[in-house]
Amino acid sequence: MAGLSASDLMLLAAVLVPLVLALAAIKPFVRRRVDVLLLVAPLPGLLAAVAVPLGQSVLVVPSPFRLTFALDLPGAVLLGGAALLWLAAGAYAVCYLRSDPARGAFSVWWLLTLAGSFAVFLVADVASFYLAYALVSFSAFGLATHDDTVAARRAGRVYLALTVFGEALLIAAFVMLAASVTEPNPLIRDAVAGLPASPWRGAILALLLVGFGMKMGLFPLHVWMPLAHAVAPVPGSAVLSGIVVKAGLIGLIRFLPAGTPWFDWGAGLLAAGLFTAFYGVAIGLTQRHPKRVLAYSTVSQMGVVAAVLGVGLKTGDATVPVLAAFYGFNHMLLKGAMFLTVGVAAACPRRRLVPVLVVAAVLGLSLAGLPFTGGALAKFAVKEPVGDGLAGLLLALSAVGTTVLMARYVLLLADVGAGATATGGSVAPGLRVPWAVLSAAAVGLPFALFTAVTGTSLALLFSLDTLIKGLWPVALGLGVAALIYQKPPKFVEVPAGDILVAAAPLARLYQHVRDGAVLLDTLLRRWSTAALALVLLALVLGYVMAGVAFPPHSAP
Amino acid sequence: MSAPVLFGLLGAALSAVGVYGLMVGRDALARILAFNLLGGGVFLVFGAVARRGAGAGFAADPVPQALVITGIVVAFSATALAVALLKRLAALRARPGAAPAKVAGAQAEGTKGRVQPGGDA
Amino acid sequence: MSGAVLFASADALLVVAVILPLFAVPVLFLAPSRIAERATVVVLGLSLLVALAIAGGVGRSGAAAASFIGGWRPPLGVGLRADGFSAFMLVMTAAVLLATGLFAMTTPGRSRAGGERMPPAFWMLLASVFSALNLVFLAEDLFTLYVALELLTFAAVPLVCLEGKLAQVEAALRYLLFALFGSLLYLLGVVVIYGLYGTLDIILVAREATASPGFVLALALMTAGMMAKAALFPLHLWLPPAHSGAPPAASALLSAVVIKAPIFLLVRFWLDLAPSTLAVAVAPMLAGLGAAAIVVCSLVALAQPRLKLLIAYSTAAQIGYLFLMFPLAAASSPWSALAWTGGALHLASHAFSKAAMFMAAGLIAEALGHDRIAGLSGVGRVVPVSLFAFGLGGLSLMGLPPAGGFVAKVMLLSAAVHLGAWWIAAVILLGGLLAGGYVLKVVVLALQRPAEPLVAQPVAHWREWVALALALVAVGFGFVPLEPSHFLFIGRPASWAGMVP
Amino acid sequence: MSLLLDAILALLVLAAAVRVAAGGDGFARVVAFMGVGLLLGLIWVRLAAVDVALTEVAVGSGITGLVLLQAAADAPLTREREVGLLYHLCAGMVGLVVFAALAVVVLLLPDPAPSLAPDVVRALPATDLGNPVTGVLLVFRALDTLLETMVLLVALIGVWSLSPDRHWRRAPAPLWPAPPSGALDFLARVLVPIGALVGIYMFWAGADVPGGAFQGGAVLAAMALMAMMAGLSPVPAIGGAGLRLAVLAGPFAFLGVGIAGWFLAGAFLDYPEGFEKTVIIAVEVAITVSIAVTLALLVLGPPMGRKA
Repeated sequence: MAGLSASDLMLLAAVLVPLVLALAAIKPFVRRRVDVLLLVAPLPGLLAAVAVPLGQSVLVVPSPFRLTFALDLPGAVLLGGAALLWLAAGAYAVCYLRSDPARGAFSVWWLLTLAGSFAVFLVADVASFYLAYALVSFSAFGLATHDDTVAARRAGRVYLALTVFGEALLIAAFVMLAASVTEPNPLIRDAVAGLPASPWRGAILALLLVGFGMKMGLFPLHVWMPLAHAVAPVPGSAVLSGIVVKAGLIGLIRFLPAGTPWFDWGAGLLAAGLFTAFYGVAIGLTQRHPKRVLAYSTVSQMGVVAAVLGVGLKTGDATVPVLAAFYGFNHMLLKGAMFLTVGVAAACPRRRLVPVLVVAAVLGLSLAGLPFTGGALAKFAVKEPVGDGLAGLLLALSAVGTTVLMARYVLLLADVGAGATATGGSVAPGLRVPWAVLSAAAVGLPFALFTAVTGTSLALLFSLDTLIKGLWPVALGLGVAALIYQKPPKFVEVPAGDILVAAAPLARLYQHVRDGAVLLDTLLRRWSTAALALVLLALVLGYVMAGVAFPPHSAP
Repeated sequence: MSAPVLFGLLGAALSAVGVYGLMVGRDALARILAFNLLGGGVFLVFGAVARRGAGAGFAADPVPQALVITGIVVAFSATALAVALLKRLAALRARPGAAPAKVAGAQAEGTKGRVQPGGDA
Repeated sequence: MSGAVLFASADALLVVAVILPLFAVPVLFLAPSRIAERATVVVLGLSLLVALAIAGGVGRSGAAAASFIGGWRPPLGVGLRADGFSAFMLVMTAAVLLATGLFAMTTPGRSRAGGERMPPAFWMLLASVFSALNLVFLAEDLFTLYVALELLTFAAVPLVCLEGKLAQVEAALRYLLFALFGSLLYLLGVVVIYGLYGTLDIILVAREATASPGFVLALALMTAGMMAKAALFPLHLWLPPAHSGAPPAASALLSAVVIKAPIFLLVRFWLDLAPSTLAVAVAPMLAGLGAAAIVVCSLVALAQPRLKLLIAYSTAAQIGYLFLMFPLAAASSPWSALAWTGGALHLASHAFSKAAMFMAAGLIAEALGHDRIAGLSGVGRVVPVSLFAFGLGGLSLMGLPPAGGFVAKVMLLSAAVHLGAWWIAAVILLGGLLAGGYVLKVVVLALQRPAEPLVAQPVAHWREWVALALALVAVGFGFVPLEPSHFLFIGRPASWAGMVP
Repeated sequence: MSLLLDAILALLVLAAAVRVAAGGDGFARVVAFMGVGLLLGLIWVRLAAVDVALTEVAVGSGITGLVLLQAAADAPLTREREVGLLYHLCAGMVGLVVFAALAVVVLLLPDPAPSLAPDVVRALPATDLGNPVTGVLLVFRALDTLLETMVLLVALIGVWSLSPDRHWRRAPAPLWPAPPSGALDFLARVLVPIGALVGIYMFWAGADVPGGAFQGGAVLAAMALMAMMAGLSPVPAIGGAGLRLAVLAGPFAFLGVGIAGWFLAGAFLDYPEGFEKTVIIAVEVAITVSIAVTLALLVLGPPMGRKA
């Protein structure tokens, strides 16, 4: 432990500082300083992402625990983006929750989720990853259900149920994965290296894909996302949709074996991702609240990322994970900014609404990949490995869908703004400034990172071919949107969580099973049954043993 | 057949009767009695074992004898505690306003649907 | 030979562990209750030190400690023996019981907030339970174990009905009678063993034991008897009403440690006493019952309307994990050691988390005046520390990191995967899901905003912190390395060789 | 010939046992059970275990019967649901299987039988005792006996715990609230002193011939109960220091001797060389007193709230 370098310390601080702050928040006088808590907590993470050299790793606790922190390129990209969003959303939350009596509790959940999200991007050993993943998953429950409405409670229940389920799948996968290594707690890298040779590789991959796919909102495990993201307070939604879902992304990046082609599984993931990308758009279009539209957009975008990762798995292309992380980074900031926009619009006097809508439109178009925006860079980056085939076409078409969905978002935002009762001169600076900074960063920052991450020159982006490839989906999307929205559409709003209604038979089955267990238990708790069972048990035990001790064929 | 074998078999029979009584006993007294029968049977088997172990100048192995004496006292303690509980239970059930025995029994057994165990908090 | 030196030796400590708690009884019998209460807590504390000293001695020497009562060696005499597993159980028990004592104690300096002072009987029974448990963990003689188990039962049963309510007396009587049924089946097995081998010493019997009809029947009877006392499904009829009806301090010690004594003995019987061919044959059956316990009792726990009943059913379910361990631990494979460690760890982390949960539930009930789950909405605002303790305990039950239950689950899962016991792995995972269901159901409700303002009685903070401390220990087990523990295997396989009377 | 007698004895026991298990009136069942106990006493004599026979008659049948008789009237209040005929049949079959399994095991017990008798013979001279059973109880397996006294003590605490804390200085209810009749009074006046003498002799003789602390204590307890029933002596309040010390005397004197053994003889529950018999007799005195008092108190039950 001796001789920690400055870089090591920065990595540690990224996770420890928010945890210590959360612990300190037990004391009421600390809890009251929400502003300090929320603004200080993400800073070490930001510092680590920027200042720590890539490849740095620190063994925090030696073997057999092997708690290890390490920074690699995908981790750094996501960590940096997350830290920025946490900072902006935190600043926003300080103002947003100013009059909320329960803001102290909210900030504790916030800090725990933040620590967990940083840890997921940083830890390098299997057990710590599981811990970090559980921390971010369960703490996010507190953010989502902060408003404690009926809808929030339902969303919380669904979220928890799926989270617990996902944890069970992942622990099964991790245990099988670690079986190939002699270390009790291997590094993720070492464990994954043994995956192709594992006798259970199919089962492990399936469990990983379902477990992480659930967090990313892949169809049909996306049901919790529109519920949870829409009911949280605005800054909460921003980090849930922006950052928490990326825990699933980093999971797939870390645990899918890079460089080994797995055609079937890759194709499967690609298909699931593409389907989800369109499905999210389709359901999102029917929504009547901008936050739910955004949540479905997240479903759709994570489908795109999953499809990209699927291509990587299919072809064994080892560069894909970094590109997916870059796409995730872009989505992180954009989606965060768009959620904050909803809050700003709601607080905005009607006459000042237009600039807000313009920003929202730029953010939306960036998400769709409009050239000269950050989003175009992300789309370009992932188009490379996907290629120009059917998958490439579908990916482009999904951008069309995104454009239409974003148009819907801006229109709904206008309604929200128009219906807002805000009076006074302008939006409070506490909301406006973080929002504006984040929006600018979302559109601009990808330019700064692009070359470093992809190793491609920016100039390539401005070739005519690329511009056209980037422009036509957006243009087509806008055209379609114009057609659809000429008059207010008559979509029937699909209830958030859509196919969750299909789970009703499942719930009934559970009820029956539970009632059956209760009935069985009532029967077994009668003295007569239990006494008979006790004696029978003794006899059966004796019989079983006798069967082994005196095999029939050896009987005289 | 020698006496130890005969009484060993009697011990087995007494144990079986005790086990049967414990299974079919409807009230606590029946169960306590059956428990004592089973105990008597177990001790008797032990007595047969002791008698078979006669030797070295002793008519029976003294160790099992000592253990049976201990066992009888322990069984008595159990009986005393069980009877005290039985009497307290009966007193509580006989109290005006207490749930009658039948209902309390039914509550412990459950009927249809979602009957929950336990009683009032 | 100098008695004073002997007194402090590791071997003599075994006897001290058994008799020290008993000295609280005359004090309680003769002295005013407040002084006696303090004295008992001091005795509990000293007993923890003794247990730690034994564990330290065993760990340092790397060999089991033994003591022969009166200097008489088996087969004529009775021997006490502490190997790594025994020492582990001693320390765990002492820690839980000390915490129980602190929880039940009158708050220092003022009268206890809320409920009344615990009656002197509670303290006497607590001390007796302690002594009996230590004896169960140390004795190598089957008949001494019988007496120890009866002492344990007679001390535990009255704890259930200290408040004298109808349902509690009902539960206590049922508990007593079923436990007695089990004891006599056990004793019948012991008698048969004496008839076969002329000794009751586990080590000596194990040396001679072969799969004869008599030995098979004896093992079956002893196993069934212990299962009845351990409330293994489908023999759990007495557990939910007894554990849920008792006062919180009593529930905590019943669910956390008393239930572990017969399970400890089952482990001894099947891993030390029985020939391994028999163990391998019976283990799947034990595991099957364990699996049924996990599934059925967890489901029933989910349907409970009252918090203490929910926790009691959770105990009935968690017992199942310890039985799931048998086929894994009985297999002759390098992974058995891991399963074994996982089982022991599960046993310990369950003890601490369950004690914490029962105490927390008691405090919640004390604050609200009821423990109906439907009425728990918002209780987190009233007794946050208790709720936190409940949640941390629940974390361990769910098998989530960083709690002890997580490490135990991973060990058992790893062993199951390596040994190809897929159904066991599936049950472990399903059990975690169901535990998540019943724990989170309570925690989520407690975190909600109450529908109407809660009227709550104050509870002693002191006791909330005791519950939290226990829960934190359960979490602390999560920092045990994920590999077989050497300590647990000290002194195995059991033998008297080299032990001087 | 004696085998025929034994067989008749066995059949009688079995018949009485079946009567006990068959159900019906509580009193009749308890009386049948006491009959089983007395017959078992005879059988123990036939098995050359006179110490056990005495214990069985005094404790297993006598005092236990006394306790059970008190429960007979209350039993119907603890009744649970009826079980069907099918269940009875199942239980009967299971009982038969249990019998068959045990019978096989009894018949297959090894020959020659393993026994610790030679070990006891070898070790007994060191204890200076004549009765090997007492030797096993108080020397070789003294731990069991110590625990057994603790078991009685804990059972008593358990019984008392059924009364609320505030009743802990009061007296248990009298066994039979009816006023003592002249006959009982006379019987008691004659029997109690004789019985007490028998009890004391049994314990005293126990060192060398059959008898001992448990048997003697049980007889003394029975005499004390009889005296109380006849009104010769009041039911004592359980709060008295003397009574409580008497309850504690046995287990804790034993425990004290055990600890002294560490210093004087080098092992817990070892007796100092040359003084074995003296110390053992002293321990037995204390145990006998405690057993007598504890057994009587266990029969009397929890304090009921009447101030004595």
